[in-house]
Amino acid sequence: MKNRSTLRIAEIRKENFDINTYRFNFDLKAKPGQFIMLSDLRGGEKPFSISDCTEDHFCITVKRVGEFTKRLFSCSPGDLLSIRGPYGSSFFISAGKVLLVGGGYGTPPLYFLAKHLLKNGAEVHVVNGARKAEELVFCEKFQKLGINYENTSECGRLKNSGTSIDLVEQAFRNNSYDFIYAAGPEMMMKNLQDKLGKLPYEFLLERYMKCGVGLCGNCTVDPLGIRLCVEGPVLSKALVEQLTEFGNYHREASGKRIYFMKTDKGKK
Amino acid sequence: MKNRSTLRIAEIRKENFDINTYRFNFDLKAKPGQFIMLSDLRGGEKPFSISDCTEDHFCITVKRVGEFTKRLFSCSPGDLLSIRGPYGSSFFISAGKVLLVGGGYGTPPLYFLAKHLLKNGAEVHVVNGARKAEELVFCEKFQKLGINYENTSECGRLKNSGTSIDLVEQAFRNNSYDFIYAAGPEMMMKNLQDKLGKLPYEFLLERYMKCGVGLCGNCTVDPLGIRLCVEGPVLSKALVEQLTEFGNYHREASGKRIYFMKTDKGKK
Amino acid sequence: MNERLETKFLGFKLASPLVLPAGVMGMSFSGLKISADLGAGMVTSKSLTLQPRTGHKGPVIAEFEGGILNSMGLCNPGIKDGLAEIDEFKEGSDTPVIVSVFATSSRDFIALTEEVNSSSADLLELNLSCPNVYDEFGIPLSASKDQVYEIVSSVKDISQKPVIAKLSPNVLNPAEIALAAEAGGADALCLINTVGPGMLIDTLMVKPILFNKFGGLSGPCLKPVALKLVYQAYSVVNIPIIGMGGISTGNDVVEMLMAGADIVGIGTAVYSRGIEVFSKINAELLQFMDENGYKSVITLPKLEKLDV
Amino acid sequence: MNERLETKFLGFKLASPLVLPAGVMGMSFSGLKISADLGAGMVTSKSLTLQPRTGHKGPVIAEFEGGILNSMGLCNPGIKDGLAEIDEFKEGSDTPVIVSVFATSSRDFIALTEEVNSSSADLLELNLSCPNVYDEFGIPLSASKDQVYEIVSSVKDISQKPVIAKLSPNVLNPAEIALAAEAGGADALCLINTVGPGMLIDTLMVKPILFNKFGGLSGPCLKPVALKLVYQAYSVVNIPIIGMGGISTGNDVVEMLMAGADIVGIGTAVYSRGIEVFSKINAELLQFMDENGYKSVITLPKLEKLDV
Ligand SMILES: Cc1cc2nc3c(=O)[nH]c(=O)nc-3n(C[C@H](O)[C@H](O)[C@H](O)COP(=O)(O)OP(=O)(O)OC[C@H]3O[C@@H](n4cnc5c(N)ncnc54)[C@H](O)[C@@H]3O)c2cc1C
Ligand SMILES: Cc1cc2nc3c(=O)[nH]c(=O)nc-3n(C[C@H](O)[C@H](O)[C@H](O)COP(=O)(O)OP(=O)(O)OC[C@H]3O[C@@H](n4cnc5c(N)ncnc54)[C@H](O)[C@@H]3O)c2cc1C
Ligand SMILES: Cc1cc2nc3c(=O)[nH]c(=O)nc-3n(C[C@H](O)[C@H](O)[C@H](O)COP(=O)(O)O)c2cc1C
Ligand SMILES: Cc1cc2nc3c(=O)[nH]c(=O)nc-3n(C[C@H](O)[C@H](O)[C@H](O)COP(=O)(O)O)c2cc1C
Ligand code: FES
Ligand code: FES
Repeated sequence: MKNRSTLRIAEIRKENFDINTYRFNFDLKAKPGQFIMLSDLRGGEKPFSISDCTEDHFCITVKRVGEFTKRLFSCSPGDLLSIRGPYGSSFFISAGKVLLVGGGYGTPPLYFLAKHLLKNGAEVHVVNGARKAEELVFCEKFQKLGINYENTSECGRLKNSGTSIDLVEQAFRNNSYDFIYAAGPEMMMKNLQDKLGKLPYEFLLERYMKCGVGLCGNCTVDPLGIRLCVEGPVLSKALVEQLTEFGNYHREASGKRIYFMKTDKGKK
Repeated sequence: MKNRSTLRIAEIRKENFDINTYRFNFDLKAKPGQFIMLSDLRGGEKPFSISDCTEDHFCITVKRVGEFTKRLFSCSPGDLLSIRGPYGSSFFISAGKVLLVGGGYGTPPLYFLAKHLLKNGAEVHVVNGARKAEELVFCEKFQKLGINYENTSECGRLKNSGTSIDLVEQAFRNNSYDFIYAAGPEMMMKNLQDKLGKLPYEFLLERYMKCGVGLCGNCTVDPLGIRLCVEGPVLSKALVEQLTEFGNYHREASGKRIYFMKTDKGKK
Repeated sequence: MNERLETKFLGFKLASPLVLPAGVMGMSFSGLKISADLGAGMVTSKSLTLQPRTGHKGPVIAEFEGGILNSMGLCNPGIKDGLAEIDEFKEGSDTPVIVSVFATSSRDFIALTEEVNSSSADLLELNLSCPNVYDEFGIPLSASKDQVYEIVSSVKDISQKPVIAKLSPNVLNPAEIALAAEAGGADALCLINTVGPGMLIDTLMVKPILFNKFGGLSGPCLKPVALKLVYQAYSVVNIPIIGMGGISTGNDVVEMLMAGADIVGIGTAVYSRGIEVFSKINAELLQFMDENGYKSVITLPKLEKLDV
Repeated sequence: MNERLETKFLGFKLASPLVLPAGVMGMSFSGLKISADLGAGMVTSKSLTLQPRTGHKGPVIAEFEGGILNSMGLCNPGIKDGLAEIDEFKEGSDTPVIVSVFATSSRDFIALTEEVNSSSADLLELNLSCPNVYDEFGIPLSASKDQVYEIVSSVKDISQKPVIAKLSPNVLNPAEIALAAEAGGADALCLINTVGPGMLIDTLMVKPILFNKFGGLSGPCLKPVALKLVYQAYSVVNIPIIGMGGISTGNDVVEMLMAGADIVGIGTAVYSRGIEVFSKINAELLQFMDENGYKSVITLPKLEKLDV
């Protein structure tokens, strides 16, 4: 929080009709999986995962869902935003053969991860899911990384196939992976978990965040009581497996529990 | 002030009937000329010059003059005292031929200085003054340093001679010095100043100190407005020469000016 | 835990004098549990209100030298869901738990007390000091000794749990307020709540950083104010005190105990030193006792009381 | 100095918006002079009383995370000698100087005002907020809007200098007090004085560190409280404000100006950043203006006023 900065938006890139990427020219020193708390100081400060970060700049990729993100969509380059972070835990950087499973706005932080994995010599396969093909983001960016084209090109095939879980099953038939990473709707990760058997994995989870620094307790997950803003948002298999609330419920701004609908595979 | 510590007195050494040296086993990291603010938290916090300091311990040498110092004289080894510092400026460490002129409890900090000068290759002569021979302190300690015996032995001769200024004049007749250092009663230094001509020098001055950290302004000297607790207590010739209040007046606890009596050569 | 850290508070045996205070990590049973598991001797729920509250819009927190400002706005799931979390906590733990409740009238405080009576909570804390209920000229509820007396005594009439009054530092007559709470029948005092409130400004956007503009101060900057108010209360009342405000180290805890607190809350330090702060401070307390020849926390001396 | 830093305050032209506040470096003409020479646009004397005061016994100062406590106890050479220092200062400087005075009754404030009238002081500041005159239940003089009104208006009746009322942060109704000072005729407000008071304890000696036990807080920990109170006062009064409390950097000064202050006091930062703090902050202000396209300090924007 010492690191609150007021930064100008350097660039806004439209990823699809309701997802934008915002670039800031600032050395955030973030690691893949970490997030920032972002505010325009007009009501609302919200967590967003870092979708890219170098010494010159970092990016976040935002889906327009409600009041705050709507206002973000009316911002222009040059506008000022308040940023604190980077916060939270980051992904383990493996060197083996790995599969990245992203859904919706969960995919962009995996792009930042993929770059670090590649630098570390990992063989990176990616499955990128969305409800509709036109909602898919970061396809070209992944392809440009020169990683397993077969897999990233699955993007296109989604129109035909059912869910990203189908793509994962297909990938498993053709490959044996050392490590699985996933980010996206919680029910997608819940379904994925069932397919992973003994494979080590890390998931990027989301809970309602207010302070972002481990004080308010809004983002703790049951029954461990660990805070997703400090000990998360990236949790390893060992922790995820202990979470009775995973895929079951989360807490809204008041702390009230909200149960996931069992049929709701798209929303967390 | 970040450095306030509560320390046990490791040893109390009687220097004469109203001067004691207190040793603390603590790495104060002080430089010659610097002082500490000392308190027993029973009313009073007072500045004392550091009379010795190594990595293991440091010492202060205290003259019993009033309420606070009287209480110090009833302390025993093992008693706790509050110490903050080291504060203030320190002596320039010369490498040439130097003369140290000390009076009363002003002499002990010059011992700490002498050790550093010797380490730096300086040739150190010392004149140590007091009203009566039995009031002289640190004679043996200076002699043990193996420095110009002639001069430190002047201690003994004081019984016969008049003031330390006489000894200084004698030293000047036999030597030519590169640098002069003095600490002791202000009128002694005032008189000394008149003898120094173009010789570079540094004096350790005293003013009433309350905060010790440059806030209250009680220890500022006219007309420069520099604070003896921060920019002093060691001042160089260039600064001392500009001080209209030097040898003229000082300020008591209320800030009221107190004029030195022109005949008062022993008290500041 | 080490038995040299054990202490008693209103008849409850605590494994450590450290308490998780209201509003920190207290939204869920698991947040309370991890705090107890990591070394808190007692834990406190978020302040619960009759209805759920989502709190203020963000930013709700801002840092400055010496601490943080918060304007959470008393977000909580409401007394019913909040007590369900307490019950779930008590199923898996025997660490004593305080339920903090907040209201703006005796009537609502009584309604909340009735709910707490039928829960597994061990103690009831009345938050009389939230800086978010100031009227337009800034008078907090607990600034009036008459109101404090009235609320505490009407709650005491029906409460089946010991009652703790949590007081504000932002009053003119803290000693009188402490006496009023005691006279009203409070079994213990808890002080202090956040100081101020204060404000911080983003100079590039020319806007207050907190969306609510103002927020209460907590963290190290509070410690001297907290020590003074606890010491002053300790000097005038005869009931035990939970002392808090800026306490982050073992030495801070010792200061707070010497100032007159019986047990000590650790809030903002959960951020600055991590949730392991409880075990860290417990270790520091043991070290302090070793170095200074104290057998146990209950034998640590207190300052002489103020002459009043 | 740079003309982009110039500002006006009650008709006086200041070379910088930075002010040396009462009690810091203000015991002697030379302490005022070095502050002005190093970049303060206006300087304030130590609070003067009718009789000299040696102040409290030491320790009178203690540091903690985020600031210091002081219990100087209003040591000063008395109004006569104090004004002699002011006259000596004015002989060698045309920097405007405020004389701060302290008393506990209108009568004594009037006597002090008469002395100041016949001195070379430019402005008169009434210290209504020293934390050392709390009664046994801790009520500061400036906590009563009636007293503030009475003292300010009786001083205004006879003062030949513009009158500044220095207010306390430790009151319940700061906006009302600010309005009372304005209604009494104050030409400007100065806020805030130290917060608390607070206490720190030496855990080895089991004693308060300050001999006076309690001392007022100053330094960075105050900034949010100071900004809030200045902003609140700015929103209700129509007279200029000297804002202070924990201001240590150029960005802090900008925050204070945006909160509604016309000029800004730098006290404790004289310790933390050295007496050169004035020139350092002046440089930081210029840099801020360069980076953000402001021509001069007087063109810096203010927050929208609070709705009251
Ligand atoms: C660790 C983490 C990383 C995230 N990364 C991204 C990202 O990279 N891109 C992206 O578009 N979104 C991300 N989100 C979600 C994003 O924070 C919400 O979409 C955003 O807060 C919605 O705000 P709103 O006012 O537009 O919508 P609202 O109408 O307020 O809420 C819509 C939904 O967003 C979620 N939400 C709202 N506020 C919060 C909050 N304070 N904390 C968590 N969730 C909230 C809730 O599920 C809510 O139902 C992330 C969330 C978390 C916890
Ligand atoms: C930089 C500096 C270094 C000093 N070094 C030594 C030293 O090494 N050994 C030593 O014995 N003394 C030293 N002194 C003087 C010492 O601080 C006083 O002797 C001591 O404070 C007397 O306190 P008291 O209560 O015993 O006497 P009091 O009766 O209070 O005062 C006796 C005299 O001591 C001086 N004095 C008292 N309080 C202070 C104060 N807060 N600051 C400065 N002077 C004060 C005044 O001249 C006073 O007239 C030093 C003073 C300064 C400023
Ligand atoms: C984020 C946050 C939320 C808080 N919420 C509450 C609350 O709901 N009820 C309450 O009585 N105190 C609340 N407090 C105040 C704390 O319980 C405590 O009194 C205060 O923070 C001082 O302690 P600290 O400096 O250790 O944090 C809250 C404090 C913080 C920082
Ligand atoms: C050592 C010290 C002495 C002070 N003496 C006075 C005083 O005599 N009169 C007064 O009105 N304020 C006095 N103050 C308060 C300051 O003028 C100022 O209001 C306060 O310290 C807040 O500003 P800061 O945080 O920049 O120090 C004093 C402050 C300090 C630190
Ligand atoms: S968001 Fe507050 S604890 Fe995680
Ligand atoms: S003793 Fe306070 S300024 Fe030097």
